[in-house]
Order: sequence, then C-alpha cells, then structure tokens
Amino acid sequence: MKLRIGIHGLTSCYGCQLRMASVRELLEVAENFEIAYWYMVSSKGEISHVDIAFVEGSVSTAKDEEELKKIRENADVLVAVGSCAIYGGVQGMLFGKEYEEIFKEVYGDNKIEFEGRIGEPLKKYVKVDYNLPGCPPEEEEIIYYLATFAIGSYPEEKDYPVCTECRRKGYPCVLIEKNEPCLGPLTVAGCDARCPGYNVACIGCRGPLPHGIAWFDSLAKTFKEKGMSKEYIKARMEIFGKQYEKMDEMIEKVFEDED
Amino acid sequence: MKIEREIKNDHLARIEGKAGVVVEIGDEIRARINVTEGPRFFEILTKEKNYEEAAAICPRICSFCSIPHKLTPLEAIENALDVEVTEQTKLLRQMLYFGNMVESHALHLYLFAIPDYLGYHDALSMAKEYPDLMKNGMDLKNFGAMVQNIIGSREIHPENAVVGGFGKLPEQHEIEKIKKMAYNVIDAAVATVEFFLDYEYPSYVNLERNHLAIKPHNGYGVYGDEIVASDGFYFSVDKYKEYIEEDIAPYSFAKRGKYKGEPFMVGALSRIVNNHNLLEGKAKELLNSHSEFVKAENSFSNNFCQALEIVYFIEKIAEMAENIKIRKEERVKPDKKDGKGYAVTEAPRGLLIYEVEIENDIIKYMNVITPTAMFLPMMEIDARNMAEGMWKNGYKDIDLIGKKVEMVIRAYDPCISCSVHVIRL
Amino acid sequence: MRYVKIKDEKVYEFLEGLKNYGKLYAPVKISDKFYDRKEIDDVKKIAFDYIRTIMPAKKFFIPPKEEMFEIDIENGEYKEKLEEVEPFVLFGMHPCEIVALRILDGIYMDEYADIYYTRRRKAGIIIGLSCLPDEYCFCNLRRTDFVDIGFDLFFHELPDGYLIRVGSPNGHKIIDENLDLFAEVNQQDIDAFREFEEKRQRMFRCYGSFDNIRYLLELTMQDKLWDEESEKCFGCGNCTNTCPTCRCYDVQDIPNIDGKTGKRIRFWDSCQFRSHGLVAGGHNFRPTKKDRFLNRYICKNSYFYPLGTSYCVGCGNCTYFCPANIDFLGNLLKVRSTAEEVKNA
Amino acid sequence: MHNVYALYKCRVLRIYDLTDDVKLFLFRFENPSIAESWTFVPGQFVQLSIPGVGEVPISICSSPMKRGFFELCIKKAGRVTSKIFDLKPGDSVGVRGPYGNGFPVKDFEENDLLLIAAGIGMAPLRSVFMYALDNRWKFGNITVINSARYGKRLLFQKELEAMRDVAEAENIRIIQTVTRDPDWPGRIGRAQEHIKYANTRPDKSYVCVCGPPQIYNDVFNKLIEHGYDPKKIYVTLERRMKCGVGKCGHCIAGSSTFLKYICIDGPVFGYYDIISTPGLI
Ligand SMILES: Cc1cc2nc3c(=O)[nH]c(=O)nc-3n(C[C@H](O)[C@H](O)[C@H](O)COP(=O)(O)OP(=O)(O)OC[C@H]3O[C@@H](n4cnc5c(N)ncnc54)[C@H](O)[C@@H]3O)c2cc1C
Ligand code: SF4
Ligand code: SF4
Ligand code: SF4
Repeated sequence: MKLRIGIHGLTSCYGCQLRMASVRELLEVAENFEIAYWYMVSSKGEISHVDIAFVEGSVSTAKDEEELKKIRENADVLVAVGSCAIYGGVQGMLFGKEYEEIFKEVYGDNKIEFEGRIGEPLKKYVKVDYNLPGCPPEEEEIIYYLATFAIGSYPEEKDYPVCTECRRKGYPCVLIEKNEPCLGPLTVAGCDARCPGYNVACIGCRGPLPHGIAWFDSLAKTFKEKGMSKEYIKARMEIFGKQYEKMDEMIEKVFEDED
Repeated sequence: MKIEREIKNDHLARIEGKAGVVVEIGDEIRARINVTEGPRFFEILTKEKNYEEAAAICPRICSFCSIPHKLTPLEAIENALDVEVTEQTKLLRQMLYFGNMVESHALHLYLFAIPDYLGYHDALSMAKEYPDLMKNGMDLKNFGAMVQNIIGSREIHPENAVVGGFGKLPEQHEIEKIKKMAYNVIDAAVATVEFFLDYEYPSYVNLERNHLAIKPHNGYGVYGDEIVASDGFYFSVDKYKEYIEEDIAPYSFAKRGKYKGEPFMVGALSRIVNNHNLLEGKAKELLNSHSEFVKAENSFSNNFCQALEIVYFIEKIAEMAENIKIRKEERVKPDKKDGKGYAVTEAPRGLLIYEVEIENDIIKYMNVITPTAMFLPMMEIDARNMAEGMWKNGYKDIDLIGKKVEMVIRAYDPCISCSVHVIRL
Repeated sequence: MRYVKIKDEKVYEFLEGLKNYGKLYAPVKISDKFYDRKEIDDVKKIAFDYIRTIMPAKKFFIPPKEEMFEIDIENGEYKEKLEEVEPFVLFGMHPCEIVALRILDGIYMDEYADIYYTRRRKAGIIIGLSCLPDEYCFCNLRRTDFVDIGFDLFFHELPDGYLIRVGSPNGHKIIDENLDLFAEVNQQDIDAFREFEEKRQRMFRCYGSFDNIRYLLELTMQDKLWDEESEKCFGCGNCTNTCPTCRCYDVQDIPNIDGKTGKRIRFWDSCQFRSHGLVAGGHNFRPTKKDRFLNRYICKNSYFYPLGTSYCVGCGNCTYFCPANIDFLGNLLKVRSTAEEVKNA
Repeated sequence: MHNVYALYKCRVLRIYDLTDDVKLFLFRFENPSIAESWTFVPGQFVQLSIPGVGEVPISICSSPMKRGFFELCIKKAGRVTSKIFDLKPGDSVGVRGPYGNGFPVKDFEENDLLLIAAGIGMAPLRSVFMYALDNRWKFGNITVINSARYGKRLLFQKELEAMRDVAEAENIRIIQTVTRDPDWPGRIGRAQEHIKYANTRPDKSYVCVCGPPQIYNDVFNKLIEHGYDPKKIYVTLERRMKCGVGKCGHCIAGSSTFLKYICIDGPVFGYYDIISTPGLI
C-alpha cells in the first residue's frame, strides 16, 4: 500500500517545496507515494487524512495557524521541513519584537484584513514528529526521509555539526585559517559543509543543532577572542538561531564581564 | 453592487506562494487577488546587519529567484562601496543568472503552466501520458540547476556569490561540463517554444499596456542601469521612486506597483517587447518565424516569451562557456565602509530593484521592489477582463471561468513570496 | 637495515617513477596554512616541508564515507560491496602517522579482520619522510618519534638529498628496480643524519617521561580544569576527525526511493557527539559535554597493548585543528605529568 | 577473505508475546551448513539486521545445546527494534555473530549458580539458565531471581512459574519479584532484597547479574554482605554498538588505565573489573 503524503507551505520562500519538486527522483516519488495534497504543484486535492504531512514555512498569519492545525489533525505523522518550520526561519529573527510596530514601519497606517504575526516554528503550535532541516533541505535527505517512511520505518535525525562534514570533506577550516565567523560548529550537518567548501563561512542556514548541543556560548567566546563585537556576533548568530532557546542568554554570558 | 455570482479560490494552486482570487459578478465584474502569504519584513531583517550577512538573507525572499535576490543586492552593495568586480566575475555572475532563468522558466512552464494547456491537475499526472514532454522539462530544469550548482554552490540560496566576487571559482572542467550539457538540452528548449505554437491566446485579455524592462548593458542581458518603458520613456534606477510608486490594498500583504500612476507589466513578455532586437541565434530565428505569438497587449504571450528566453539563455551560456578561461583571482575587498547604492536586474519575472545605504559596513536602509509587486495590479485587471469577457460571451460555468482566470494569473508566473517580502517607500 | 642515498637532483625522477607502483599520493598545500594528501600529477607540487595534513592518512584506509553493502530489501539480503582497490603509494608519511597506521592495523586486522580496511592496507606502499617538529608536536613524549617498522621506505633529509631506510620486501624491490638513482651512504651522510636527528630532538616542546599520564589523568578526573576546558569546546568533532588513530564509525541503512533496494554505509563518527553514548530508552553513557570531552582524553591516553604505546601518537593535530583553540598537550601538562615544558622551544 | 560484517539469512519460525513490549523470536538459519556448525556461549550476542532499517546487538537467550535454532528476546525500543516487532513467521532477517566473551560457564561447573535479573536483563541470563538445565548434572543448586517493576513486565514469568514445583525438587529455586505493582500476588521488592531466599551457598556459588546499570552497586553490596565471593560475580553490560567486533569504537568504556571494548572484552565483566574502572557502569 502506498503511503499517502501531503506537502504544505506556510509562510516561507517556498524553497523547501521547490527543492522537493526538483529532486531528480520526482517521478519516482510520484510513483511510490500517493500525493494527496500539494498545492504548489497540483490543483487537485484538499486537506484530508494522510500518513505523513510535510510542512514548510513558519506560522506568520492567523490563517497559517488555522491551516497548520487542520493539517495536524489530519496527519498521522507531521514532518517540519526546513529552517522556517523548525526555527522560524530568517523572518523568525524578529522574534521578541512587537508585530504592530514593525507593521507600522512597513505599512504605515494602512489596514490589512488578514492577521499577521512574527514568524514562529511549527512546534509552538502543534506536535512535530520529525524535523527535516535545511534552507532548503538537501535532495539526498529528502529522499532518505521519504524512503524510510516508505519501508515502514522512520529517519534517523542528525545530531552532529557541519564541522564534521567539513572535515570529512577535507576542506580548509575558514575559522582557524581566516578568522572568519563560521557557524559550522553549531549548525546541524547534512549539507556536506557546502559553504566552507566554497571558502565561505557557514551562516548556519540549516539551523542550530537539536537537543541543546548548539554551543553558542563557546563559539561566541572564540569569536570574541578573534576580535568580533557582541553586536556583530549576535546579528550573525540570530539569522537562523534567534528562536533557539537560550541563544541570547548564552551570548550575553560571554560578554558579561564587560558590560 | 448586488453580486450575482462569485468565484472564490482561497489558495491558488501551482503558483509560488500563497494567494487567493475573488471574482465578483454583478452589474459590473470585479476581481481581486488576495495575497495571504504572511509578511516577512525583509527590509527590517537586513537592517543593522553587516552587508555580507544581509546579502545572505536576501535570497530567502524567494527560492524561485534566489539568484536574482543574491546578485542584485550584491551589486547594490558594491555600487554603494565603489567595488569594481573583475570582468571574470561579471561573466560568471551573468552565467549564473542565466542558469537561474532557464531553471525558473522551465519549472514554471512545465510544473505550473503547461498542465493547464493540456488539461491536467499537475505535471505528475501529465507526465504519465506525456513522458517525453516532461523529460524535456526535467532536462531543462536540471541544466539550469547544474549551472547554479557549479557557479553558485547550489540552486537555491547560492552562498558562493559574495561581495567582490566568489568564494571559490568554478574549475575549468566544470565549465566544460556546462558547455557540453548546454548543447545537449538546446533541442528540448526549442521543443518548448514549439509546444506553444499550437495554442491561441484568449482575446478577452487584450489590452494596451506599458511594458517596463531594463536597458541591458550588453546584448539581451539582465544587468543594466536604466529602465525603459514601452511608451518610450526611460529613467535610471536611482530615480525609480519618482516613476514607480506603490500602494496598499486591504486584501493583500503585498504592495502594488504603478508606473506613472498606471498599472504596468514586467517580465519575459516585457523584455521581448522592449528588447527583441537584441535577441540572437536560434531564439531570434524562432521569434522571426513566429512573431505573431508575441502580443504586447496579451499577457498569455508571456509563456511563449519565457520559452523563447530559455532558448536564448542556453545558447548564451554555451557561448560564454566556450570562451571563458578561468583565471585564479581574489575577490575584491571594498576600501569604503559607507555609501548608498542602487541596482536593477531582470529577474525571471521582471524588474528587480534594490537600494541600500551602508554605514560602517552596516546596512542602515534597504529597499526592494520585486516584479510581482509591480505587476499585481495589471494581473488583477487581466483576471477581471478574462472573467468579464467569458461571462459576457455567454459562458455561465463558473468553474470554467475560474480555471481560465487562474490560467491568466499563472501566465504571469507570479512569485507571491517575493511580493510580500514587503517594501518601504 | 639496508640504507641507500638519493641525491636531490634525482628525487623528482624517483617520485615520478613511483607512479609505476600505483597512484601516487603526497602532501600538497591546499590553502594558506593547510596541507592535505592528494593524488599527484606534477611531482613538483609535493610539499616536503609540510608538518601535518588536515586529513590524516587514515582516510586512505577507512574513507570518511563508504558503502559496505547493497541491500535487497524485498528479499532481505545484503550483498557485499567491494570496489576495486588499486595499488597506491603514500609518500611523505611522518613517523607518528606510521605508528598511527600500525595502531589501526591492530584494530582493523585483528581476529575479526575488516575486509575493507585490509584490502586497502595491502594495496598501499608507505614511504616515510623525516620532519622537524613545531610547537604542537609531542611524538617524543609518546615515543613515536622514530619508527623501525611499518614503512616500505623512509626518507631522511640530508643537506644534498635523502638517506633512505629500506623497511620491507616491497621497499627492496623499489630500490632494486631503480638502482641507478641511488648512491652509497658515506661518512658525511651519516654525520649529517646524526646532526639532523640531534637538531630535531632539541626542537620539541617538552621532554621527560609521559607514560604515567594515564594514572594522573584518572586521578584528576574531578578537577575543575575539565569543567573549564570543556566549556570552551564546541563539540564539533574536529579533534577526532583529524586524529590519525581515532576510528569510530557509524553505520546506517539508506533505503532508496523505491523502498526495494538500498545501501548500508558507514562514515566517521566521533565520541564528541551526543549520540555516541546514547542507547535505546534514552540512557546516555556520556550525557554532558564534559563527559564527552574527558572521554577523548581518557581514550587517547590509554594503552594500546599490542604496540606498547598509547592510542595518542603525539601528532598535535587535535590541537592544531581545534577551532576553539583547546590545547590537548597543554591540558595534559596541567594535570602534572613529570614531563617538562621547555619555554622558547 | 571473509567479510565479518556479512550476514547469514535467518527465518523467523515462531513469535511469542512475553509482555506488551517484549517478544520472543525463534530463528532458524537458512543455510544448513551454518545451521549445523553455528554455536555460542551463553552471554554472547548476535548482530541482527532488518534490511534497509539497520542493525542491533541482541543477546541470545536460548541454550546452545539446541543446534540450528536460537531465540532472541527483544524489547521494542527504537527504530530497528520496532521493525523487528513487525516481523511475522516466515520473514527473513540478517544475523552475524556470535560475539562477545559470554559467561565463563565452564568455570561455573560444579558450583551453585545464582542468576539475578532486572527487566530485560533476564534475556542473556535465560541462556545461562537453559544451558544449566540442559547440563543439570554439572551444576549444584540454582536460583533465578527475576525482577521487574510490574508483574506484567516480568520476562518469562509464565515459563518460570510453570516449572517452579518441578524445579524445587531439582534444587532449582525460582524467585519472581516486582517493585511497583500493588496488584501483584507474589513477592514484592527489589531483586537484591531476595538474595537471602536463594538456595545457593555463598561460598560455592557463581553469580550472574544483568539489569539496568543503576542497580549494580546495590546488588554487589548485598551479595558481598551475604558472603558471596566477589571474584565469582559477573555482570553483562550494554552499550551502543555498530560492529560488534571491536571496530566502530562506540562501546569503548572505562578509564585511561583500563579501557575495554564491551563487545569483544565483554559484554560479561567480573566484579573487580567493574569497581576498578570508573565509567564501565
Ligand atoms: C550486548 C548487547 C546485548 C543486548 N541484548 C538485548 C536483548 O537481548 N534484548 C533487547 O531487547 N535488547 C538488547 N540490547 C539492546 C538493544 O541492542 C537496543 O535496544 C537496540 O539497539 C535499540 O535499537 P533501536 O534501533 O530499536 O533503537 P534506537 O534508539 O532507534 O537506536 C538507533 C541505533 O542506536 C544504537 N543503539 C541504541 N540503543 C542501543 C543499545 N541499548 N545498545 C546498543 N546499541 C544501541 C543501535 O545501533 C541502533 O541502530 C542489547 C544491547 C547490547 C549492547
Ligand atoms: S570551516 Fe567552519 S564548518 Fe569547517 S571546520 Fe571550520 S568551523 Fe567547522
Ligand atoms: S555550510 Fe552552513 S550556510 Fe552553507 S549550506 Fe551548510 S549549513 Fe547552510
Ligand atoms: S589525540 Fe591529538 S595528538 Fe594524539 S594522536 Fe590524536 S590528534 Fe594526534
């Protein structure tokens, strides 16, 4: 029996769905699964019971929330796909600010009939069974997740950082060599350290490591020793890590003595 | 107004992002496009960030055009900081950009638009009966993706393009690979153009309109400093606020562009209308023999023009790959720390404008105007005209009208995520 | 032992000739500061003065990621996947890495010999190269600064060439087949060799006895030093990945999208990762970062009995490649072994 | 050269539910020559693979006297074990082994035998027990203490209960106790509290213990209090394992002066190994 899957997008750049739609094995995916719902790709179907729902995007409007809850009610398993769904994404950076103020800054005194909010991860609203990280996720991982479900199992999530893939690939370390603010040490692996491989410091697009093992404090300390300012470190780490519990606190701790 | 019938679709399928459409039929006919995608406030996200980080955030505005949303802010930043990148960087960036054009157009045509033409819900079911057609689409998409993977590090959110150049230059053998593949897929591109020759455009959406496109630096390119309108007027990008204004509608998180107070169009059709004489090679031949398919007043021609562009850009990539000899060079580091800069490029869906102000390496102000925000009002008019035309000509099947209205919208290839990145003027 | 000499002007010819014995790999510069072993096209690119490579030589024998089996899920079968192993030559191996390989041999070619490792090991020719230490090296403390076995040939730098020690039948064969490239070793060479060795010995960061470190370490596991040092750690695994003797690997079954076939792969793992000590039911034998941090110190300083050395060969990689700047030897010295640090070394 | 990671195909013959999350599986080797030659020592384990899902170490819980067949008692714990739970008779799996040192059963001969199990710990000890039953004349008195939190979690509870009376006549004592189950009609309390009821003579006994690591110290203290010889106390440990043959490094444990692989140096360790090695339990 083919598994029924649904693929959904809340507020995002649609990159995760696009990545799913552009996997090389797309036609095999269509063959091996019953795609019950995928608005970006198909005008057929509506939210109905599925074995597995994949959801990208952050909850950024009242409508998103409503839709997400409906998806959850209709899915046996829910997978949060991508940095927006897992940590709120780049728009999640505004976390902690007042929505009304930001709205005003952008829309002035105009009124819009939909209710917007600051982007938040799915787990704030519903139970998430698995995370498929990435911004966007890698083709290999998308296939791995789907395939493990297809054989009646489930994926093993990575809990080690980009650094280790960087080393497995033999790339020169940009943090040691060029003192560039690489976030590889606290970012969940899976991209085969793409950016360090291009001599670009990782900006942590896959999001911080799960299980409380993203050591923002240790890394901030090293950055500080390399002469970076607190504002700079914070600004960089928050791009994908703002909604990681204790990120702010961990960075503050490193700069405590100074303030 | 008493509403007799209403077409309402909360969530349009097969477009990028989340929007709905409402058509009300009564004494008069009204249409509006509800952009329900949540706001993401990119101007605020990038504020107070180092420019390098800002340039990494911008692509996240939209995955379909993440390359334009990387390369355009880079150019604006470089303009602000007086960075003059090398010729090689310019060439590679152009190639990267063209790769994105091919992929984006291929995805849009094959995944979103063509199923409409053939009467399918989606490309996946279409693929069963039209496997060869679908293979063309996948080949084109894969080719575009390959170019972006090689030069940009990946096809979505390319991190290799950085201020002053590239983190790592592609290897010569990778360029060779691009060249080889380009020649392999050109037939698929031509077949795409030919696909559209079997279809006529609905005349209901015929309407005189202004087309805005870039005045390219060289050839039928994507980089330039000036914007030309089909009314003959042109202006340089730093004056954009004088001619392009935006307003807000209560049913949309996206702002809506006007040129001299009027709705206008941007995108593949606008580029061909304004710059067709710059086309070369096979694309030019195809255009010459099928010029009746380019109708400035009909937005359906946009799909045909996208297909033409695929041919053009693949040939161009092949030509560039033929000539380029990768030289080792370092990225150019800016001497300045402050400045104000503008950039405009032609994203797959049309003009994309970035404005930045930098103080001590930190972004103090950033403004982005995306193509979808520009053409939204025009798209709404076309959607309305489609519904009205059909209704007045005796079509009473609301579902059918709804489908056709969706087709109009899809012809534009709107990018809703882009449109709600949210702009501040 | 058999000794021969090669003069500088013949070295490149010799290296070029090595390609007849297999693919030639040697250290090359890959960025401003780092070296790695790569396949050599142009022998002039070989870096003779490198000290350490970012990937230890273990990568040639246990690749960072490899496929072990093809899986036929439908029929419940695992088919072993053994790719063709071609002969290859590793030129420029320093003593510590040669010992490290022998430690890996002990692990991988014991009673339960690992076929993947063994096949590659048998296909590899090892050519050593003498080196001068930097402030990260402490092979002298580990007694791995000089090797008697474990190589086919070993090159010792001389002012005008290299003194070569021949360490295996394969080594003899290579010398014999290229006899015209070599000369006899004369008194001058012997003096130069001695001088080099003396100079080298004077350059180390510390001297003294280090074997007792394992007792001292065990006795000081409660010290707050370990709290402080582990706090700096990113838990990123760079230390274990760059360590020539760390060899933990993880295994995963990866099904294909058809759900009918798949592959079993293995890839480098690290004891610095949370899941390394995790067992079903959520119990973790090394639940905190400090536990994991200390685990490496314990493991590396324990004895590898078959060779009578510690698992750590004193190469200094883990310190040099630590992005958090944690000094492995420095910390060991802090728990006070009797070895003494020489300032201004 | 033989590939140590290569798997022998085995078929599931029978499945018994032991508790709501533990099942007993009876396997048979497909290949007759392996079925004939394959043997093991109680306390050893196999690596069991579910194709496409993964591999896990599982102790063998039957007696080695039964050639060609073996039993595994498996608790549903995660990815692989959940898939094992979906197996049906006739399905095939991959098995390799046996691995580990096992209990020194030869040394046990002519002594009394005290087996103390908590929770899933009964799995490896059942193998020792079955072996002792198959070779009854070689051993002295035998006591099995089987403990769990709740009655319904006691492994092999029925099997053991059924043989209780006959067993007493054979100088085999079976003690089943639970810690948290008010409805349980039998004994209450932790395993170590029942050592005093054993029929084994402390000065003539070998002791085997298996359970969660937290219980070991208490059990040891009680045993020593009762006069059991620390030299003759054995435990079996568990760790994450990916190879079972001393390669993958996951099961390395201990301290810098005593570093051990649980898979090849263990999983069975003596009492003195344990107390002289921080980190082993
Ligand atoms: C020597 C030995 C004997 C064992 N005997 C039995 C037995 O008789 N019956 C029984 O039910 N269980 C036994 N276990 C425990 C059993 O191996 C784990 O329950 C099992 O590995 C869990 O795997 P999983 O994939 O279901 O769980 P997950 O938690 O999803 O595990 C994922 C991976 O982690 C590893 N892993 C997780 N937990 C353990 C663990 N406890 N031990 C080793 N590796 C682990 C495995 O490699 C597994 O593939 C034994 C363990 C060891 C080491
Ligand atoms: S470059 Fe970044 S990811 Fe790579 S090892 Fe260094 S810190 Fe880690
Ligand atoms: S290296 Fe970092 S920024 Fe680059 S793709 Fe990986 S996680 Fe994202
Ligand atoms: S522990 Fe450090 S110094 Fe010792 S062998 Fe490993 S990497 Fe080298």
